[in-house]
Order: sequence, then C-alpha cells, then structure tokens
Amino acid sequence: MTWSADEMMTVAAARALRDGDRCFVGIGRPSTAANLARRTHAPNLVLIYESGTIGAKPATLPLSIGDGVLAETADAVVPVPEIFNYWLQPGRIDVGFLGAAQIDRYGNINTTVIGDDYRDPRVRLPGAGGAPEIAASCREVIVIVKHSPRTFVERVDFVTSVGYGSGPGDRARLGLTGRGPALVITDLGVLEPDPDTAEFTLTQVHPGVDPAAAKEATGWPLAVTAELRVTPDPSPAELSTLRLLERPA
Amino acid sequence: MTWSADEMMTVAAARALRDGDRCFVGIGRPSTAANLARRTHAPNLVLIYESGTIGAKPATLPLSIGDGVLAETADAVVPVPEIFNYWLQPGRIDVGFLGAAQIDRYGNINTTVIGDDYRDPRVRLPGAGGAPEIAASCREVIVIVKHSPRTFVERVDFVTSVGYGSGPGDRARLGLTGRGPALVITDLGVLEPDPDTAEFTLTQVHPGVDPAAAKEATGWPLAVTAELRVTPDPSPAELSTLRLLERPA
Amino acid sequence: MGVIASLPEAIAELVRDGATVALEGFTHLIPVAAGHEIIRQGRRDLTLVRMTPDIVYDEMIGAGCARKLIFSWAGNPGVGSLHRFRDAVRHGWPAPLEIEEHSHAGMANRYVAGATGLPFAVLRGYVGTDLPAQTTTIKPITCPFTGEVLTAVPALNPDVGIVHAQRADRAGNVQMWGITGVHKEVVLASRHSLVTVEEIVDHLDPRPGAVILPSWAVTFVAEVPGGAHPSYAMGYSERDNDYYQAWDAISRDREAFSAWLRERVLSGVPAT
Amino acid sequence: MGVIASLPEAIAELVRDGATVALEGFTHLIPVAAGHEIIRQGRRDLTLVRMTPDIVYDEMIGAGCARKLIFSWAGNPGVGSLHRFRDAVRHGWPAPLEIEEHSHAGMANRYVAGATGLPFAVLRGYVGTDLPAQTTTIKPITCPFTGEVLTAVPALNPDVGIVHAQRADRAGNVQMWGITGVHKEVVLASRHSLVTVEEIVDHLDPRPGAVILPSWAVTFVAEVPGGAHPSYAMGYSERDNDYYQAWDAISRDREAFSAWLRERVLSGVPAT
Repeated sequence: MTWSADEMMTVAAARALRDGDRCFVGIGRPSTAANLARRTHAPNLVLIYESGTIGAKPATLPLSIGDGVLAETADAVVPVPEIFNYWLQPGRIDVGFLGAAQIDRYGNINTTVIGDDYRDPRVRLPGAGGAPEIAASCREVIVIVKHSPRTFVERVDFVTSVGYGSGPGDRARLGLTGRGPALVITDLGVLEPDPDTAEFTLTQVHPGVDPAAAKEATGWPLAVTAELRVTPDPSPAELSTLRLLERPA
Repeated sequence: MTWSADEMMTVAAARALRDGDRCFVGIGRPSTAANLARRTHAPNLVLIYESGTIGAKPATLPLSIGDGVLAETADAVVPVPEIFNYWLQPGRIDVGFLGAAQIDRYGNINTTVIGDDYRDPRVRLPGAGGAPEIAASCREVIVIVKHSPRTFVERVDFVTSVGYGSGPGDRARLGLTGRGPALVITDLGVLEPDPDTAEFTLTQVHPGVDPAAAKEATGWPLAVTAELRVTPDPSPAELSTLRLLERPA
Repeated sequence: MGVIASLPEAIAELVRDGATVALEGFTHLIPVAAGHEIIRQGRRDLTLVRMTPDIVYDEMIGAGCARKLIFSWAGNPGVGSLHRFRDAVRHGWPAPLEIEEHSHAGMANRYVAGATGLPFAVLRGYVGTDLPAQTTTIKPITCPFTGEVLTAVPALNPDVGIVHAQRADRAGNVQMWGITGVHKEVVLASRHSLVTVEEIVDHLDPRPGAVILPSWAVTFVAEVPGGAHPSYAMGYSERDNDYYQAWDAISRDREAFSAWLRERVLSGVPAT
Repeated sequence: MGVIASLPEAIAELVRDGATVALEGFTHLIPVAAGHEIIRQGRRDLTLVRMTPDIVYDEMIGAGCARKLIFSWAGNPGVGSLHRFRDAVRHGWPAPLEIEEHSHAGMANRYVAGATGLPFAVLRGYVGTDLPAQTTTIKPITCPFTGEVLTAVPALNPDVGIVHAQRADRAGNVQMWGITGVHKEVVLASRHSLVTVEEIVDHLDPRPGAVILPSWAVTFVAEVPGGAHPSYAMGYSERDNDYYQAWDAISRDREAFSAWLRERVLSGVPAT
C-alpha cells in the first residue's frame, strides 16, 4: 500500500499514544490520530474532549469537539468548568495533543496572531482555546503540525502556549506542572527536545524523507540527532483503519 | 382545638414564609415549619436543603437533611459545593432558617461551644454546619428557638453565625450581603430587631403569654414594643396539617 | 421569573444598546435564533461574550451589533477562520471591534466566579504566555497559606445571558442534556437570562445526564424549535455540518455576507 | 487504578497509622463498613476529615483511631450529640482529640481546592465569626481587581478518601446517584481512594442524576453490600433511623460503648 505524507503524520502521532493513556484531544488531526490509536494498538485509550466528554468512543470521526456522538459514547459528560478545573488542571491527563500556526525551537506555540503588533496583526488567528492550560498541565504534550518555514519559526510572534520558554529550567521557574512538549510530529518526521538545550531536534524521518528537506522546512538551524531513526512504514491495518475513519459518513 | 407552645412556635414560623420564597431549610423545627407552610398558605415555597436538594417536596417530614425523599422529590439535586457556591453565596435564597444554642441581643448565634474557653469548653456543641454562610448570604434569616435564659444571653460565648454583630452598621462593615435576622420566633412570641438599635425586641406574644414571661426567659433586659401584637390562634387547618406531618411514619 | 415569552418579546425586553450579552453553548445548544433576533432588532454597541464565537457571532459582528468581543477561541470549528470577525478586527468593518482575549480555562472560571458571587476566580493559567500583557483582566495572586503565585481573572457578570436548551415545563423550569458547557454558569452569572427551548412540555421526566435550571433562576423562557441551528439539540436535531462549510464562502466577502444577511435574517419572519 | 479488591485488603493497603483519612457522604452513602474495617485493623493517630462526623466517626474516635478531627458539624443528625466525640474533646478519652473546625461552605471549598489542584479556595465566609481566631486555616484574601477582601481556606488533600456508592462495573468505573454531596471532590482531592459499592455489575446503564467516577480516577473499588448502614444507598436500602436513635444510649457510656465495639465491630467478620 502507498500512503500520503498526511497519513504518515497521523499514523506516527497515533503510535505515540500508549494504551491506557488519558489523552486530551483537540479536533482535526489530533482527534484523528487518537481515534486511530484507539482502534489499533491502544484500545483502552481514554479520549477526553474539552467539551466535557470523558472516555468518548466515537464510531466515526467527530467533525466538532462537541458532536453528539462524543456525548452519547462517553463514560461521563461534565460541564466545561469541571473539565478544566477538576480534570486538566490537577495533572490527571497523560497526553495533550496540540496543533500550531507557529512553533519555535523551544516548542512554544502561537495560535493568536501573526505579525508583531497584537492590536494590528497581519493575520488574526482563532486564539488560545484550551491550549495554554493543556500545554501547562498535561503530563506531556504532543504537537502535530505540517512542516514549513512559515510554521517552524525562530521565535513565535506571540506565545499562546508555553513549550520550554526560552530554554531549560523555564518550565520549573514558571511553575508549570507538566513536562512540556515531548514530540513534534510533522509530515516529514519527528522532532524531540534535546535533553541538554531543550531545543527541538530532528530525531526521526518518515520513510523516504531526506533530513535536508526537514532542515529546509524549518526556520531555525535544525539540528539532526546522530542516530536518526526512520519511521516504520504504516502497516496495512493502520492505513485501512485510518481510511475507514476518514471516509465521509 | 388546643395546642402546645411548640406547635404555636412552629405555626408562627410557617406563617413568616411567603408563597414563592426560596427557603434554605435546616432539619428539625425549620424543616417542620417550612413543610407546614408549603402545605398551607405557601404551596409554591421552594425548599432547599444543604444536602443539595433544590425544590424538595417531601410528603412526610424528613428525619435527616439528606433523606431519600428529598432527592426523589426535588427539582434538582446538586453537589454540596454547588449548593453553597452557586445557590447560597450569591444571594439567590430569600430566607434562611436557623436554630441556636445561644442567641444574643443582636441576634448573633452560637452553636459551637458553651463556656469561655474554646479549647476546654463546658459543653461542646456540633459546630457551624451551614449556618455562618446562611446567616451571611440569605436575603433574610429567621431564627426558631425556645425561650430560656440559658439560650437568650447578653452575649454569646462564641459567635458561630453573625446577626447584627455589635450593633447597627456592623453587617455592612463586615461586607455581609444579606439583611440579617429579621425574626426570632420562640415558644412565647416573636422578637424583631429595633430599627434604630438593632437590638431584638419583643413585638408579638403568642395567645395567653404574658410579656413578663418572655422578659424572665431572656438574659438581657428585653424591650417590649409599644404596639405589642398577639399571634392569631393556630387555625384548625394549620394544626391538623402540622399533626399529620409530625405523625410517625 | 421563568416567564414564558416570545423570542422577540424577550429580546426586546432584555437586550438594550450598549449591553453586555453572552450567548453560550459549547458546540451544542447554541442560541442562534436569539442572535438573529438581536440582529433583526438592530442592537448596537454590544459587548459580546462567548468562549467560542463561531457563526452566530460572526453574523452579529458583521451585522454591526458589536463594539467589543470577550472570548477565548474565535473560529469556524472544523472549517477555518471567521471572516467577519477578522474583517472587524483588522479593518474596522462594519465597526471597530475591541477584543478582550482569554483561554477557555480562564473564561470558564470567569463565568464560575460570576455565578458564585465572587469578584474573581483563581486558576493555574496564562503563566509564561503573552496574553497577560494584552489585558488588565489577568493578574497574579498569592496563596496566603503556601506563598505560591497563581493567576486571578475577574468575574463575568453579563447583563444578559442567553442559552438554548431542549425543554422547559409550563412553569419555566428548564431541562437540558448532552454537552451543557457553561450553560448553568452563564445563566447564573448574568443579571437577566433567556433560555430558548425546543419545546415546552407539561412535565419534565427525568433523563440521564440532565441538568435542571429552576424557573426562578431564569428570567425568560421562549419556545424556539430549531433555535440552535446550525448547531444541534441532542435528541431533537443533528449538527448541520454543511452550513458550517458553506459559511466560509458567504462570510469571506462583504457583499455576499450583506446579501445573505438581508435575505436570511433581516427579512426573516421573527420566530415566535 | 479502579482495582477491585476486598475491603480488608484495600484498607490494609491504603490506611496507615498517622494518615489523613476522609470518609465522606452527606447523610447518604456514608462508608460505614470501611470505618469499621479501619477500627478492626487497629489504626491509630489518624487525622480524620469529614464535613459531618456522625456515628461512624463517633465509633472511630471512641475506638482510639483518631488524633485529630477536621470537620464542620459533629452531631448525631436529628438525635443530638456525639458522646464519644465530646468525651474525647473534653476528657481526652480514649485519646486526646485535636480539632480543626470550619463551616460546611469552607469544608466543601477546601475539598474543591484539593480536587482542582489549587492550594486554596476563596469564599464569602467566616467574616465576623469567632472561627478564624481558632485556626490558622482561615485567612483574608484581597481581590486584585476590586480590592474587596474575601476569605481563603487551604486545600484539603487527604492521603486517603473513602466513599460508598451504588455500583461499579468490572473495570472499576463507579456510578452513584441521589445526594452525592462531596463524593467526587473527596475522591479527586485525595492521593489515594477507595469506593465501596453495593454491587459490581457488568454494565452501568445510564440513570437520571447519576455521577460517574472513571476507573482511572479511583484507586480501589470494593463490593460491600449494605456498606453504608445505618445510612442508606438510594435504590438499595433505607436509612436506619432507629440505629441513630439507639446510638445515643450506647455511646453515652464508655462501658456500654466498649462492649458494643467488641461485640459488633471488633469480633465482626470482616466484610469481604
């Protein structure tokens, strides 16, 4: 079977989830990846949506974060203040899944404005949503975003959600309880924070991807780990499950 | 029909409730009085118990604040933090009903300890329960308590729940949002705060009660209003409804 | 309290020019018909509050109702941007739009503070982000027991809170189920409130997951079947995903939007 | 997480001498059998936490389990005083009992703070009362937006939180309904938790008013039918009002209490 770069990205993200994890899921790719994981290697993955649905088990991919199928299949549906205050904030969630309009070398994320002037932005983005507190409080964060120099920037125009701030020690100094972004999964490969510098480094490429392509698509001088791994091909089971999930209802 | 002083007290308390009032009800006499009111002149009285039952409509008197009949007949059952934070604290409740082990001339209430030393009390009472915040936040408070010099004291040994503090203006100074105790209903009559001094004054006696008896049963020099009223006799309907309510199941 | 009224009556009574108005509904039970009625009644200078301003707020902003938006995520969910919102922020069309921006956790807690009668709420949030520099509504607060520094946000107490729900009884008690978001909080936090419902029934039979708002906690109840469209009311309707998709093209262009507004809202027969 | 165990196993695993333990249940679903098991296992120096210490805490205090009590209302509801509690406070029998006293609103908010991972909660409370002078756990806090002074109380995070509920499924998901008090808060606020249930079933069918605690939020689940007696479990049992009445005489006298304890608890076959 052949596959698209988008499919590879989603499969790689799904594989990053462990069975039994409690996963705070945003709509779009994170939701697709989490649902794929639940239907392949992680049947006991607990999907938590910020609409208040805990343990949702949708048979088809939800189109919004508050689709009826999430409420109907959830173990519990709780009010929105409760999902943030009782479940996210105290660190009960293992993995938070985030997207980004911009992400920088320390994994800080911008989903607010493009441009230097917040009051007169070049592009007005949707804003924070649940992301700042997901980034702060989940045990770890996985970012899924397509690789491009416009997205992977030296420094984000606006810090909506904190990764490692300006480097090692910043999260502790800020009192953030979660570990921060552990993986950035793109259509080209996987980036992980360098243990010493906290700078995101290419540790894995998808099959057939030249690391030079990832460097070119990154707005900072992207370091490449010495033992660069190659993502195993998507299995036929992964691909067929993904395509079934994504088939329009 | 004849009646007991206890019955008169309960009937007088029931009459103080207006139809449609939202009433925060403690167990015992307050609950009896509120249920009597709901079955006589105030069919739309909303009974709220601190167990979280809103709009309970018990057919028989509950023996505890959390009897099943309260949950089964309530419009809504909410968690205990919600009943205090969402419903009591913001001032949504019209009337709070309190009892007292001691009450002083300014309507301050003690249900904590008798004696001067909190750490070595003469009598250890149950404590605060919901009373301090009921006294603070209900639009007004009605106290039901039997008249005796041990109960009606010059100064309570311990302020569990604030009435008028040390006199006029204290509630505003303390930032308490509710009006405070409007009525103290006893087995002898009814006391109301003097509009100028906030001191509780005898404004009403039950049928056949000599105001001198109330003075004797009060630990401060009890003032008697110039236009002392006499409580109308309990009606046959009130008495028969009350007796039906209090009949053991 | 819990007075049953027509939608136009309730909006006319409650929503005045310059008011602070929150229409809430987290994907589910969004009071869209009420937003259209506000547009039809020509309200101006509103401060609009909503965690997730989506199509109905894009419409209200494009129609010129709003002076300010207090929010945490402004987008067309699953589709993309809100073009009327962006046009107002960037080009002041049809009127300049001031923004006060928070995270979801911050907004939810601001409603909770409002509902509980407190002037502020405390959360772990915003630390290290660029949001606090852009508003006076995010401040540090120190725990008096541990010395730890946390974040405070001020209460939201809108003049009017509006939500959609499944049902009410004839006394005006409201019942809703499924994803109820901040429905209870916004109604309790607001000085006055309106709940539009799919239907008014004789008796609210108990249902799993149902939340009840007692009649005396609600100002008006209006029967507006389909009043959440294109969002949905679980048990009554499905989300109209095509509408969300179609909105992108309609809203991209001022002329297309204005034509849509004339045809579909302004000339619309008010729901009764 | 959500491990199904016997009551003696779960108590032995979780409750150690000197621990802070909260058994909650607001009249309904009180985990009395768990309290008896703690007595049988001879635990000492516990800090016991409970909004409404009633018979089961009177028993645990009389049995010498407790060093300290954190509470807001200590009485035999509808009957009168707790004689073992009073004897411990006034005469140190069988052991001195330190107390930390709050109001219901304060205790409920302390659990909420604990459940939400905050070090403190804010409320309108205690102002003008004599309670703040008797504890270091009530302090003023100033709103950073309005300057208004409110009251702060510190989070409660017990080592072990124990509640009773109606049902669990075989995966350890817990379902309860009726008056659920601070059940959710105490389980989430505590480092470890035990839920005793009336029965373990294959499937938790949805019910009006039901609250769910997912398996992964609970440490142990133990099947203990009747484990709330003399309180009740809605749908399973009625409150045993006679027991509450009878307790007054049993508990008034040290000898009568000690005999009762030997016969009814210490020699009791542990629930399994």
